[in-house]
Amino acid sequence: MLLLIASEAFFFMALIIAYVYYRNFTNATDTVAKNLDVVKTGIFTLFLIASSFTLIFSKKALLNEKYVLYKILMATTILFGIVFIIGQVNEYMGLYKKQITLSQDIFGSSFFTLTGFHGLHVILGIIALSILFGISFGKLKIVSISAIQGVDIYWHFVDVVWLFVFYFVYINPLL
Amino acid sequence: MSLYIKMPEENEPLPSLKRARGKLLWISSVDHKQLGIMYLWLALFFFIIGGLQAMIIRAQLSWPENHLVSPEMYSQIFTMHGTTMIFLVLMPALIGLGTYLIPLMIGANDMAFPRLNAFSFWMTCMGGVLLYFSFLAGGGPKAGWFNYPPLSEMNYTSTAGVDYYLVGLILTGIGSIGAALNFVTTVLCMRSPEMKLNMLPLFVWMMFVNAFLMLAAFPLLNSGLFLNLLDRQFDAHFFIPSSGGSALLWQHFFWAFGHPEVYILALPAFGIISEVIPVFSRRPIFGYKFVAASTVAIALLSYSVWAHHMFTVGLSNAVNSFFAISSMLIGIPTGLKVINWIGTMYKGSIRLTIPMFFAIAFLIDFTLGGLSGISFAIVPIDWQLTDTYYLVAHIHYVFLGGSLFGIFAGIYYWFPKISGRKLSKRLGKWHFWLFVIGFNLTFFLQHILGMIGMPRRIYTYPDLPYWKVLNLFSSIGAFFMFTGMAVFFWNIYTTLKKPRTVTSNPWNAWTLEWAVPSPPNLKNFVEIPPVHSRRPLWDLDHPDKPDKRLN
Amino acid sequence: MNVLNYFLDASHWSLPWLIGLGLVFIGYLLLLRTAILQKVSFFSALLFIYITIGSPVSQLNNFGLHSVIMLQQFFILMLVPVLILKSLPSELFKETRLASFNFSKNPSYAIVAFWIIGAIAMWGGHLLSAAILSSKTGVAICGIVVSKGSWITHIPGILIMGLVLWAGLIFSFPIFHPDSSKRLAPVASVIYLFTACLSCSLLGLYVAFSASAASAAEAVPFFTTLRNPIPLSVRTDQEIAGMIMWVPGCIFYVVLSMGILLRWYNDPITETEKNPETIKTSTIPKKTIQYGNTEQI
Amino acid sequence: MTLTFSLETTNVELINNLFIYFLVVAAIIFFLVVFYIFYYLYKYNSEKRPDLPEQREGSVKVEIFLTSLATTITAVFVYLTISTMGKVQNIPENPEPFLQITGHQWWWEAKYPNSGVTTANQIHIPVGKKVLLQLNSADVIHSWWVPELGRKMDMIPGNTNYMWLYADKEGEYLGTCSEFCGQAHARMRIRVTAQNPKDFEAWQTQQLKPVATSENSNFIEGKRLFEQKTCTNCHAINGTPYQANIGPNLTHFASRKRFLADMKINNKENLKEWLEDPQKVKSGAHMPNFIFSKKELNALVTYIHNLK
Repeated sequence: MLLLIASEAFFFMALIIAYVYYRNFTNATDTVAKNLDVVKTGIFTLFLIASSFTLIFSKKALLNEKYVLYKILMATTILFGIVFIIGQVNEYMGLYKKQITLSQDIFGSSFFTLTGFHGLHVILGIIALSILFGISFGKLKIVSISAIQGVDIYWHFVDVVWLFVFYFVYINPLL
Repeated sequence: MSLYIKMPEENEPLPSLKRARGKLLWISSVDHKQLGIMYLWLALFFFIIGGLQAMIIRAQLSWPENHLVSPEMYSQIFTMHGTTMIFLVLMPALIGLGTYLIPLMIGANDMAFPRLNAFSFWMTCMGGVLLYFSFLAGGGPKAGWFNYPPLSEMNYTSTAGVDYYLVGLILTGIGSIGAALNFVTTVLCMRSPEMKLNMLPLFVWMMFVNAFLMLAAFPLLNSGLFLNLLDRQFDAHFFIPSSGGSALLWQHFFWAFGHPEVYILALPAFGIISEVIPVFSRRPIFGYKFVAASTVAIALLSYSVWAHHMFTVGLSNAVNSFFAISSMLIGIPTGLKVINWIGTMYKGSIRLTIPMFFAIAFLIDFTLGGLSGISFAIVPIDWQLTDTYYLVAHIHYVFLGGSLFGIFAGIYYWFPKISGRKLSKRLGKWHFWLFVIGFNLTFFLQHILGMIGMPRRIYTYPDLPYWKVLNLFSSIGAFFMFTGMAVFFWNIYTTLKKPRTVTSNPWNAWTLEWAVPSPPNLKNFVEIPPVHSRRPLWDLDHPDKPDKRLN
Repeated sequence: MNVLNYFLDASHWSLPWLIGLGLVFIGYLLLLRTAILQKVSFFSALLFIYITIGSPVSQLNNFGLHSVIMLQQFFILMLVPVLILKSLPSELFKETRLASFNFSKNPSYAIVAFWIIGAIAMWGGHLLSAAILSSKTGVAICGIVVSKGSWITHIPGILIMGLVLWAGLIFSFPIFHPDSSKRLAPVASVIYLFTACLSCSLLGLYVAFSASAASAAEAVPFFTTLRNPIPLSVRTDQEIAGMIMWVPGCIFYVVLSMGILLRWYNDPITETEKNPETIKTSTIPKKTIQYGNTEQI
Repeated sequence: MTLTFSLETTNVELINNLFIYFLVVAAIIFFLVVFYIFYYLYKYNSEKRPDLPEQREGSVKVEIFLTSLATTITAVFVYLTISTMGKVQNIPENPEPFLQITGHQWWWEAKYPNSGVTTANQIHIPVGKKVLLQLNSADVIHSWWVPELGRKMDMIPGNTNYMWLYADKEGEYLGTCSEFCGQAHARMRIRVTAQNPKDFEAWQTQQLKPVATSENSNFIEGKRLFEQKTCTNCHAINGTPYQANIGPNLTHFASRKRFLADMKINNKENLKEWLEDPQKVKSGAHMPNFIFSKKELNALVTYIHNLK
């Protein structure tokens, strides 16, 4: 799992490099950054970070065999993930209303590709978490700790990637 | 007292051919041996297609102003030739050998993730099918195997070929990442308990390092492919300079993948050679640690050399110099390997078998390819000679003289293990001589063609002095290779019809795969010989003078 | 003032530093009992420190040369710490808190923390030095603009160097722990170095490839006068800077990895000596050949 | 870092020298490798030495010696590479090109900014003068390469590259586009004519002459057709309102010896053949097939062939 993550990390690295490349090394003006709502996205970012922590605690709860706590925390994690996705969708809708799309210009292309791929990973993560959550209602003791650990690492990775994306897409243009 | 360690029973029987009858079970099999064989068949199948394409190319170029195929067809053929040979022949062949042999060589009963293994194979297969489906969907890709935008963008290539190329390569890329994941995990977790990581056979060690290379390189390619696909299908602008994109970025992505890819294809071949030469010289490899460490050096350095494919795009001298330095440095570990292989033969007792023939052809031709590679690291020479037939000659010396000869050596070497029958030595010699002579005839002349100014990827050329005769001889060489391959297929065909006669260790080799029957049973090891050095079977055969104990 | 004159000018070679470092070396010789190789490596560590902070190279800093900063960073962060760790006898660390870390036991949090300290030093040290340079000269260095004479100018360069050196020592500690049994396992340390290499590649590439954008914005004539001894254009300067961080940095790590691996291959762990009779056994149970009972190939 | 360019050594000579050094070293290495392989094959053949050889693991000394040898050779070549690079590619800070070449699918546009000459495919340079080339592309990536005049340089859309061009002898130098640029890549050849400065001046003056006129009825008919059949949408003719830059500039077309990127000799038959069916002559070319009648064809050919 760790290796898959490493491999994925390279994938995202390439996408971020593309974004940074276009931002810094070409003379095109950045239309997207001006139209982004940093504060709102910042709040949604907090949700995503919080979900990482809830996941850590839920794992601990599972290890200590506190099943109810585990379920609650897991549900919160999934909920936070969904909130984040809603935030993203909201952002996309806003941009579409302003006529900023994938095919509009180079920043449209790179913004939607980068955040889109990240969103896709978040959704995958939510699905994986939901499966774990769903299983927990049945024969929980068979859910191997390795499955939890895999999803755990994956989710943290998605979070960390988002921090980078957030920095480069949202914060960096403001500096 | 038994020397052998009992292998635990599998707790869950996995689908495979051996469990039931019927050809259909090949599809559902997750046994690493069957998947390895399927990889090899896949590679052979595409090798025929790619080879025929090569024959068309050479026929077209036999004389000036030839009109055998249209320029459009020609673009498709050379693009597909390159793509097929790299992604659908060399990759599956090497991954196939790895899949078949790694568990056997480290004393495991299967790969770490058998289902992922099957998934990887079918992804690769699917990618190949999609690539070739493009011909039915309005024409194959025709922007060269490295698919430089803007030529590969909608404005300049509107047929669907490039889209199939992109999707096909993404799939094979996913397949390769899966295989690499599997290799790493298998080597880390499934080794025989006595085998330490520094006792791995060199082939396994190189596949192991190689897997890391794949894990890091293919995502770069995939992201580039995705971006290009978005460009083509959703009107994004990544690589379209007229609307703010950058044509150079693709080159950076592609070569940041592309150069490691060269080593991804070369390292396993190095591994095969490092197994074959010691066995047939009847001496352990000269300087195991240098051969193994130089592999890691090559792997690490291969990420810092990609811009030598881009010396002519107008990077500044400062950037070019550093890339030149790192590109030349990578020649040192590679050269060290060649020296070690030759050193292994020193004071040996060399048995001239067909695998050894190919290993020697590998040594000589790969040295030539490596040396011409150094000339591309010398920037001014690169400025003059890149993108000419000199380059074509160089990559063929590396990929054929290097990887393919390695694969041939490997196939002749492990064929008894895989099928229980030895390939005919007489036919093998025919194959060897026809192929090697043809290969050198074809491609050595192309060095000269490049120097006198013939660029690559042209479908025809004017009748300039020497061009005609050199091209003609080059084509004749290609015909020799073609005949050689026909002999090879005939050899496989006739051998497979013979009964199985081979003992478990026909070459007197000393790695673990030779401890099991040929072909191995479904469960590889009922019990594993003790492993105390890098040559466990040697220690068993020569208890009076075993190797230095490493555990 | 051409390059040669500049380097030959005695006033550019700092005497106090020379004496200071000389005293340190004498102290080292007197106080510690070490092998020749360790003495050599300590001496070269001091030499590199002197080149970094005492020689004309350090003065070049004042001319706004970005590549010089990178060279200094490379020496101080990567080269010198390894040399120093190699040169110090293990007894010196016996009592310290650092030595209590046993990296072979894989305390992953400590390893990650040490790695991150290295990475922060790599990026942060570079950013900070670039900012200081920018505020000294009033021009943009690698896209970083700090107004001339801002407070940041007053951070002494030596402090940053010291911090970077400290971070470098911390970073290389898991691999060159004076007690070799407490070092990170060989394969793990190769990965440790490789990821660091990746990080320095990214930094180097960023610096090098942002150069073309930087050069477009800069007026050129100003620089040729500013960078008197070594007149490099902004673009070339920055490209060299990035490439220094990248190529020699990575190659250094690759060489280290090679060294570690070479030692590892030859290293028979003695734990199984308890069972020597297996070697003596001479009976080789030849297995009978069994064929698979179904078709294969 | 003062880099001087001496006129005695051209780029090609510098590169050739470097290549010869390389070739010598490479040949020695290759010879040694082959020699030792065959010598060992002969000497240590199992037929001669059937006994089990001594099982040695190798020698660290040999490895270290050879590695340091290789490193030394590499260092020498690094030095040679960097110094030669500096000599071949030393572009000033604010380059003022003598000649601007723009690559198109599949022809070359050449502009001489000093004199204002614009032409296509026919590239003239003065002998004995180091001229600075500016390279651009209008569509996909092309690459400029005239082997006898030195290095190649890619033409990348969105980037501007520079290189020096120097010919020390009069004559015609053949080159080619060397980056795959689409179907007619093979047909994108270069012919550089190096003339002594006097002839070059004469050529430039001739190119700057106003566009030719004639009272010939065929010529006038051809001119009318040229405008009517939308040729002017792509082709420019100086001194007229038509300044499109999609196809080659035809102002002095008849003065060119060859056309279609050095593919065909410029005579009436070839021109006619080309206008009749461009795809048949140069497959993939962007010139549309207008399906002219015989008469129209004659008129157009007369017109174009009088544009001297």
